[in-house]
Amino acid sequence: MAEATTATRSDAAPRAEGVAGGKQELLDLYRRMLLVRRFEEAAGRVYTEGKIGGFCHLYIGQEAVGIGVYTGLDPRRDYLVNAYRDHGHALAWGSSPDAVMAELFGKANGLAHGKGGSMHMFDAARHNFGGYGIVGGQIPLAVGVGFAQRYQKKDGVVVCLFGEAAVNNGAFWESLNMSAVWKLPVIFICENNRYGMGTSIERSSAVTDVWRRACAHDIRGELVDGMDVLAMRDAVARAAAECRGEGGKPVLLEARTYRYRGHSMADPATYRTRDEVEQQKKRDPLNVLLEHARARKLEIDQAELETLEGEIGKVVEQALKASEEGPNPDPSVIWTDVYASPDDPALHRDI
Amino acid sequence: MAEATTATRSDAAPRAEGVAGGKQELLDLYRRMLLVRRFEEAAGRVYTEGKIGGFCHLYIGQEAVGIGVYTGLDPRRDYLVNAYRDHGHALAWGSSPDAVMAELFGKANGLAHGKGGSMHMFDAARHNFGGYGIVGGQIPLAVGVGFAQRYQKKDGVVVCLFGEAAVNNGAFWESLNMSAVWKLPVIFICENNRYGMGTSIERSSAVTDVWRRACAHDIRGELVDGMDVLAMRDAVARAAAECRGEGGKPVLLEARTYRYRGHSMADPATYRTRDEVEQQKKRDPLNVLLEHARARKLEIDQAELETLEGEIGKVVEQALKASEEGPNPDPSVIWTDVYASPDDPALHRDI
Amino acid sequence: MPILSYREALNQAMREEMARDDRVFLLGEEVGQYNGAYKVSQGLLKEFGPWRVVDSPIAELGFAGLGVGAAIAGLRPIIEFMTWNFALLAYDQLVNNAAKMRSMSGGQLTCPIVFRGAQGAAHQLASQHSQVFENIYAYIPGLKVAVPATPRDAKGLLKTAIRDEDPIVFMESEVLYGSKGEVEEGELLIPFGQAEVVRQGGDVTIVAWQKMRFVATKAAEELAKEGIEATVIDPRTLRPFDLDAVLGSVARTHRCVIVEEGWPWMGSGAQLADSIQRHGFDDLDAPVLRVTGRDVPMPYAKPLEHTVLPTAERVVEACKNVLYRT
Amino acid sequence: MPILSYREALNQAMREEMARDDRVFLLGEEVGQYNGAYKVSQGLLKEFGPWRVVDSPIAELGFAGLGVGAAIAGLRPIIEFMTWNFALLAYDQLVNNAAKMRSMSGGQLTCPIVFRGAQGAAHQLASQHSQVFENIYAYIPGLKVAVPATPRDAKGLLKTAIRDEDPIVFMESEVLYGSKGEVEEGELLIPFGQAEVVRQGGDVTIVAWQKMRFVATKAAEELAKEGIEATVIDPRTLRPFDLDAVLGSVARTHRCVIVEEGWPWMGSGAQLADSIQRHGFDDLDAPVLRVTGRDVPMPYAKPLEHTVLPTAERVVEACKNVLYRT
Ligand SMILES: Cc1ncc(C[n+]2csc(CCOP(=O)(O)OP(=O)(O)O)c2C)c(N)n1
Ligand SMILES: Cc1ncc(C[n+]2csc(CCOP(=O)(O)OP(=O)(O)O)c2C)c(N)n1
Ligand SMILES: [Mg+2]
Ligand SMILES: [Mg+2]
Repeated sequence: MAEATTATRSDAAPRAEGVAGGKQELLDLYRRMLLVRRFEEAAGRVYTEGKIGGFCHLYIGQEAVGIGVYTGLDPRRDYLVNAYRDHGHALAWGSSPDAVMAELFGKANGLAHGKGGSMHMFDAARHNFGGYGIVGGQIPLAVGVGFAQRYQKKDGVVVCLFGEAAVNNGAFWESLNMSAVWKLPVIFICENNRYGMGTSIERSSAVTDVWRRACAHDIRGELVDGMDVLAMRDAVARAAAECRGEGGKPVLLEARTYRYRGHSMADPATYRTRDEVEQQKKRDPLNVLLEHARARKLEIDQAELETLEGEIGKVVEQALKASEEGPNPDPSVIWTDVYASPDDPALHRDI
Repeated sequence: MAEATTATRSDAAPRAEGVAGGKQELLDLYRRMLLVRRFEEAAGRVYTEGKIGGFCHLYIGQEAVGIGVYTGLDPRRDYLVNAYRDHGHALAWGSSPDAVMAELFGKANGLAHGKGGSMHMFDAARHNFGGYGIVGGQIPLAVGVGFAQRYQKKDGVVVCLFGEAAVNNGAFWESLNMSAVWKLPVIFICENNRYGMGTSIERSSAVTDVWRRACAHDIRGELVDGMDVLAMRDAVARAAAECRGEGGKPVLLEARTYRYRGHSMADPATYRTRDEVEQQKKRDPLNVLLEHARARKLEIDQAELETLEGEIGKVVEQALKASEEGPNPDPSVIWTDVYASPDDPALHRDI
Repeated sequence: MPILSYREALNQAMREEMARDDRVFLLGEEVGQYNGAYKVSQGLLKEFGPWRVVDSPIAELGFAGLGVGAAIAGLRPIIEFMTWNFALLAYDQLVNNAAKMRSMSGGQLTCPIVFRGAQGAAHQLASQHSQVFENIYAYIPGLKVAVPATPRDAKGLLKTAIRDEDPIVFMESEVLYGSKGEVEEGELLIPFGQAEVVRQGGDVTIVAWQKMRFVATKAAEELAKEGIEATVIDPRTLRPFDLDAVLGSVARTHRCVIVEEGWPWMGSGAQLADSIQRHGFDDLDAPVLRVTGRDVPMPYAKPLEHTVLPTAERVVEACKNVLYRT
Repeated sequence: MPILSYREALNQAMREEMARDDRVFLLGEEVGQYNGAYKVSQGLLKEFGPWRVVDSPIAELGFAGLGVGAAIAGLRPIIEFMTWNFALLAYDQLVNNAAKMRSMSGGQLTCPIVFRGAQGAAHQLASQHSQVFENIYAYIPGLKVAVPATPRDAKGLLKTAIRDEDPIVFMESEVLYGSKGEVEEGELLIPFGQAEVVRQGGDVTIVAWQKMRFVATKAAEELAKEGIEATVIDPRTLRPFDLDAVLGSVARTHRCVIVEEGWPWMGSGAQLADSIQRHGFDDLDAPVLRVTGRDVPMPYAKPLEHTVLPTAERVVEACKNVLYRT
């Protein structure tokens, strides 16, 4: 009963019936997702060659979420706050593939000059306010960015991404309540890829419909098909319209998606069957989009696909090249960007 | 819809129709509540005389919750984990008023030998596992005590008390989820006295029906009249039956109650009107019980009340006397009970 | 010069900075309608309204993170923790987000934010409410830590903190809120990392801050009666720390005692002792000694609390020890 | 004697103690079905079942508190933090509940619990995942802190920890999990507060633990080539700390260098330097020096990470400094 006014399963899911785009638009979405796919494949490849260090969480399989989020928003006034599975979102928000890849390589031409690495992709100029590595730790930050929108009487919206395993962390709940109390323009988007590292949602959560948790804070929850970029885009656009500007309330979206690879490059993913993975791959976000095109009689043909592949292949090649060739950061930069000034006496440069 | 299976407002509230007790039973409940009332009044008095230090949070007005909780459980096998507003619960669970008052006085004959004070009333032998001062910090402990019941294949139930302002803290949510996932025998009881210090629940919480928050974890939530000791007792007994033993699930109860005094002795409570307080006092838990008796034709008459007052008066007098006369703890005891041994080399006794 | 309480001085600092810069706002538990649990924000809600003086739910982790988010989005938050005991719940946000924002974003985002609130023992608040945590913040590169003792320092350091471009941990003292002293009207900016020499004396250097500054001063007066003259230095900030001031004094006195309210093992004083022995090795005629709170969770009872906290007597004794006058 | 990896040694300690005492259980993220994020709990779920090897949600604050609750109710929990970086979220539960339980209950409740997990930099995990927090736990009365370096110490200290009646902070090293060494089969209990002298030499005392023990040993070998003989002492636990062992060595060598991975300001080494200068003042011919991680959030890039972490070269240099051979 009360649920009807709080967490409502979107009847629109699992297929989006949003504003039909022309072919150019579909091609554009395809191209964006393909860039992420090929970029991540390349990153995975060079990781195994030892060119990338640290933890590396690939986004393969989840592309429709990232591209749907970006295309559902207005990036001139809206903001992104993200978890560590962040290469795809960084690309989506327009960061140069060269700079994202160079960051993975730890090079000085990387997005954060090699200081952040895989888990911390920031591109402030493009309103990407970063990837964060502590599960749930980014969620309150998004509330703060949302608070700043209202405070400054701007009409920006903040989108906050997190995994389905993050919703068991207190930070999530505290954030939902605060944003609801103060009516902040935050779209909380759970990328439910069914596993937090090796633990399936069934084993970690009493309620496995993440969208339903919105009921505890009287905000709207919605389930979205995270394999369908159009559904994602439209749901995000609706949510943005709903929370934008004064009086708007936060929204919780659950994007059902799947990661094809292990949790990180170090994870062989033995906790799930090959069968499960193959089953999931059948609804690959790229194919789902092609089907949409077909259904709309806007079929993207083989030649077009090949052109796109060629184009994207070059972009990724170039990113790898820029990263291979990029300079290592100079050791002296360890002292910069700790405080506003490297000469701040708060910094103990000799001890 | 889903709500019906998750958080259900108890239709029994606001008046309990539980097993009618005989007059002796009602007298007993009255006496228990009266002890808390008079004890707290005395504590408040001597606090203003400077005999008690620190923060002192009185329980006046909330007695029906404390006594209802205790009498709804089986204290031989059940456990209490509490917040800092804990004098009343300690008395309810059978701690000697002398020892509780002496603890407030910081005397060696106090419950914790003067180490704990007002906020930390422990009586382990009586299954009172303590009062804790960090808002929400006790909630995960209760989950652990509940975990131990299942682990040890015991059939004890743990009751966890907290204020309505504590439910905005992440610890609450993490605890609810864990206890629901593992089906632990924990009764979460929110003493909703409408204020967290000076902030009314309307200003701090998006959802002001605390019991409804249970929906987020698929556990049963219930609203209980916290001014009615019989309603409390019966609701707790039902909840205990529900979560006791294997297969039982946790329950969230919201007890609507009210504190007559300020948040602590230091709080003049100017954030609410005198009128509001007077209005609330009309449903005083002691009077509500007398009405119950009357309705059941078991009226407790003036003479009986006076006898009870006299009895309780003496108990409280004696508690004050024992506390005044109790010895101060010896300074050397600062070194005990830090580690198992005061000679543990982990303890730095000289630096 | 006007006489203000420490509380009023903090209030004035916030009021002035909020009037000066409308990006500055205050958020925390009971800061608005209640005017602050310790009345530090008295009148601010009325003056600046509910978007600039915000009562928050009891969600330290969440609202600390909110502050960090607001800071990277261009505001200058002041986040009040009712006390620093509760801030342990938010430690992750201060360490993993606030302190690292500038660095892990490669300098793209900055985090100008002040976290402030009371620390230390007050009167019988028992173990969970009587703690000193300066060191766990001063340990973290990216943070700065202030520990003002006087109303003047409270105002001057807080104004500096609010204008700083980096995250600040600003620790006040509950028992000092009512203490009074002269405070300049208007613009008063005390730089971080500049100690105050509270008292001059040639025999021994005592380093002490916040509450302990007064314990040290009392000890110095006692010592003076016995012909021992102590210099008392209040560093005022623990990161940055004015080591030069201390070393300069030690070069004259050749002896040093550090007084701190916190626990002994790994407490702030250990670092100061380390720095002094390292850089002042040849100046020292005796080991650096520390007088600290006792190594126990704070008990509730008054006589026990008294036994745990540093006293002037213990400081006097330590000074005599380093002077080999025992 | 069997050769085990550090990881296997920890696994063996838990397996033996769980077999010995059925109150002991392990709870944490991925400890069960996944066999541990770092495979430390390999096989334990299979052997002991899901009530004794429990996969928890990502809720550090909550499950640390659950552990404390289970401990006061008579169990002996081992709570695994995937790494200590994430434990900052649970710091409140360790400090305000675990460490104070015995004291604030006046001795009525005890809290025998082990919190364990990996700490420190591994390979390019960047700023949020490469931290050392020994000092913030060792500061707290009521806690004990172990920092084993070898497989043997890992096993022997963990078994002792599990049997201890007080809460233990047990910090492992991610990069050491694969390292191998001899470990006694069965009963092996290494007491807390007993240092190991890793190497004997009369010229300088180097104190170093966990990863840094190996950096120190390497430095000692380098020094030996130049005719300088170093004693290397691994304290193995930081609270309690075997000060006698260090002072004994310093009395012979008159010089001391401390090597630690963490940040310099207020790091653990500061306390050790303080204790050494205080109790070994007359023995010291030079100030105690420290080699620490650099005072910055850990950057991701490999050459930067290398620049931040202590190296044998820097230890050699510090030793030469205290020997005035530069
Ligand atoms: C507070 C915290 N605990 C544990 C970890 C280790 N960890 C990193 S990712 C992860 C799983 C998170 O899963 P989910 O939130 O579903 O995101 P996904 O990786 O599936 O995108 C864990 C346990 C962490 N980074 N932070
Ligand atoms: C984590 C934390 N934050 C803040 C405080 C200070 N504080 C003590 S009680 C309280 C209000 C709690 O209200 P509620 O939970 O409703 O309990 P009540 O006092 O009404 O019984 C606050 C803010 C605290 N003790 N712990
Ligand atoms: Mg996931
Ligand atoms: Mg309340």
